[in-house]
Amino acid sequence: MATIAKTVGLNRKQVAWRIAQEIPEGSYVNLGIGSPEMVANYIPDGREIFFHSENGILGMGPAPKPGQEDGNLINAGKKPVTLLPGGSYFNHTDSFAMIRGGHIDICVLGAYQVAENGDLANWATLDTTKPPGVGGAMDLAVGAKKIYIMMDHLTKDGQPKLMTSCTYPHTGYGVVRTIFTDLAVIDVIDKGFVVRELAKDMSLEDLRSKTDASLTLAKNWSVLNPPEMN
Amino acid sequence: MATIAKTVGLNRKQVAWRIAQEIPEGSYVNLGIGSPEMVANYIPDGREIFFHSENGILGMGPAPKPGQEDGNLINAGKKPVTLLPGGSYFNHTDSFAMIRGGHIDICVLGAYQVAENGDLANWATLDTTKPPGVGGAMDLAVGAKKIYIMMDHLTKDGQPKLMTSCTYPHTGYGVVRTIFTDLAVIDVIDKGFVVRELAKDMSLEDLRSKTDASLTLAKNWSVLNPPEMN
Amino acid sequence: MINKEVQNIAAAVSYINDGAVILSSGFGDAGAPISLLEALAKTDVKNLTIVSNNAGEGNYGLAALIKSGKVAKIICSYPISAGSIIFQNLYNQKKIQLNVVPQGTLSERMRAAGAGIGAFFTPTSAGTKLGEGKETRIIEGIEHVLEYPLKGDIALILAKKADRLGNIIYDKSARNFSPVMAMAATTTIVQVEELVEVGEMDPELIITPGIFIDRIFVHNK
Amino acid sequence: MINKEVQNIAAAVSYINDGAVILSSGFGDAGAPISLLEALAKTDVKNLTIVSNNAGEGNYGLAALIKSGKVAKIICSYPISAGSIIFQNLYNQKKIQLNVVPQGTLSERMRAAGAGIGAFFTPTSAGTKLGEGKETRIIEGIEHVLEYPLKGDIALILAKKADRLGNIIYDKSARNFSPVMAMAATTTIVQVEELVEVGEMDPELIITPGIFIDRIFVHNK
Repeated sequence: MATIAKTVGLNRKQVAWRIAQEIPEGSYVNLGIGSPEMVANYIPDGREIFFHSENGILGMGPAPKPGQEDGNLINAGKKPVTLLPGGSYFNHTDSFAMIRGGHIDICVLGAYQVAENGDLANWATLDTTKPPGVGGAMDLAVGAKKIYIMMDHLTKDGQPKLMTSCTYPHTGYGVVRTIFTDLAVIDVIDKGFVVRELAKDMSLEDLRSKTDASLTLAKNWSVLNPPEMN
Repeated sequence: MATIAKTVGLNRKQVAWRIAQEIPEGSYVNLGIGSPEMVANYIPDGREIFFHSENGILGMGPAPKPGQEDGNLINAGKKPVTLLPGGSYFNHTDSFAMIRGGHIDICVLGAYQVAENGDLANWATLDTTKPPGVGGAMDLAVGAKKIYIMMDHLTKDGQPKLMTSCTYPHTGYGVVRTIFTDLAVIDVIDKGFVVRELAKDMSLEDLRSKTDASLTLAKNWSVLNPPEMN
Repeated sequence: MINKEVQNIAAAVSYINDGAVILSSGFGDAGAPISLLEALAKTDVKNLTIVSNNAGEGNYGLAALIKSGKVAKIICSYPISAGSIIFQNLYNQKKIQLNVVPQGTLSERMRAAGAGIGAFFTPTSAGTKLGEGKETRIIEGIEHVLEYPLKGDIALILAKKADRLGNIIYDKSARNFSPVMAMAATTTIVQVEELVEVGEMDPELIITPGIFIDRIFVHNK
Repeated sequence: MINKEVQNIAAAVSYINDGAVILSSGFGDAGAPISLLEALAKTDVKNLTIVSNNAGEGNYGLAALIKSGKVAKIICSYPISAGSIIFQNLYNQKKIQLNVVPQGTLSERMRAAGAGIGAFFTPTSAGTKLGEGKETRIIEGIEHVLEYPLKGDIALILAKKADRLGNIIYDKSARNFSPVMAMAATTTIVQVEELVEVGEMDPELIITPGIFIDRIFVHNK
């Protein structure tokens, strides 16, 4: 048997798994487009969670079996989904009333950057050659009770995404509660980053070198050690 | 056969009949509490009109047969009604969105006073010993496309109700389109009262003596001569 | 497994604080949560503010709650129904405060609370006694008043059917204020006639999704 | 007898003026009135403003209308779907104007137009690039921006079933923007799959009552 090279940190599925563990039974949850959608796959068996989609669905279920897709039943990323028993449909205005009105317990979003005071930048880069597009990101940022961020700790180019302040255009101010990266779970507390969990074989010093802001280690921090997933 | 003493003017049913003739097919109509409710009884056969009730009904039908009343199907006056085929129910917020948003073509209201500039006073008197109550009157006044007033030309005490300006608390400003009284049909045009129809045996001079504002006779005025109704 | 049903009516109206703002559904008797209101009258809560279209009739439901002396203030559109004797007597004795709000503004203010709108301009009541003291602005040539959200601590509402998740449907014009009050309160308590299985209701027909409902009391007629 | 059905698609999109503001329903393809949009592309109307969540995909529906050169401006929340090639090319050539509005604000501005609300304060976009130039106010400690109604001359929407009075029901998440756009336009034109008899729809289930609908085009698949 060949030895497999060990890399530090979680893969995308493991981060989704970690976030799923954080969601209490009975929560009303909106999952942002892209990686956050994966969180739904890892909710512990028997834990009842209600997924909201901005386009007017509550009680969204998993993707349909091949051949069972319905173009009128899609999620915010416009991918086919299903409706669970007890689910419901409503119009866009009512859907954003739920969001803006503070009825969504948890929203999991991706991000370009998060600042230590909880500021979020996830809708636009500094590239102005492409048209802008915001979708529901700003409504979710101000409306959901808790914003969780699911993102890589560094950009593909190795640049920090956790910052003293965002350099990309803001989506919302002081809205992020917790950031789940491939390397750590970090809470925003009193306008500062507090490391609650560190990936196995990851040191706080390593993490600091990958973060453009101060990091405090929580007293009761622990090792972030999800099950193997491939 | 005894001779019946002739009184000038229309009875309540005849005024309701006259207003009903004024409502074009396909109109969405809200009838205020009290006498205006009678208008629904005189819509010409075959003319399709949709009655809206502020408590969340469109397509309201007549009163049910005795014994068929349903406490969950009532009009704005809290009297039992029915729902016609093609009718629908909706919540209060949506109902007042219809009203305030200008989707109601015609609203027929009672009034204490109407001023020559179209101001309406129909929600409160000067008696402050009783608690105030407004219901949906102010929303209807500002929201409906056309406000028709159904009222006696004079108060029970013989005081004019068509005024230079309202002395009772205002419901809305410049909102009244046409006033249907027992003596005349009067349009509000360019901030003045224009008599379009006069009850049989009623002279303009008589009407002026019963009105606390200037009256102009329309060029194409006619005699208001409804069928006999008792 | 989530189950929002409470086992008895006392549990339905428990943990309501003194001074709470209570949104109470109904247009007259249609849609009024009579049993919940009467159960609340039997608790020892005090100094309540009630938001409701009317001020109760006869001596049941909201009128019974008012009679119990627990209501310090009523915010409503129409407290002058012929049967609102209990309220009107207390009002004449200056033992209860009254804030009259136009019906559409009442509903829209609760919607703003439920929908996260900070304030809104409406033409309703501009220039009238009910608009006095309010910020005004001319928009598109029409005078508007600025109205603020009306949020409840508790909503007591009536519906026809619920499932254990709190999905709800109503009966005819008894729907009226219940959906907006369910959105506008921190805790919404619904009195229903029937509890059905999850999945039994048509998802296109659910009027109030369970996200707005916290406790379900099944009232067996 | 009222009958809002039009006899063909050309009649459905007739009498639309140059410079009209068109509200076009749908979230991606779900709920988009593809046939109405393509019929509009074949008319000689010009200088349209389109309000829609997205900016069209592929070369059908809204993308076909954009390609026809009739659209001067798009107001939307998300014009950057992978398939929005036609829009993005015109945008890069500065041949079409773009106004990006947060999705919830887009919907709420149309609701304000439909509900007679003069303006409203929302926390969404406050302090961001999309809130620039807007009146702001701190309400309950939170910065809000003032947003104005977004009214359409025409709404083009999609539904599942209609009756001749214009009562409408939708299919699943294809409902999305149709109900609010139906409220917010002077003239609302609906593309439906099926026309049913008056009274056939459950009155509790009618999502958009006929009061909001002006013309019905039955699209036989």
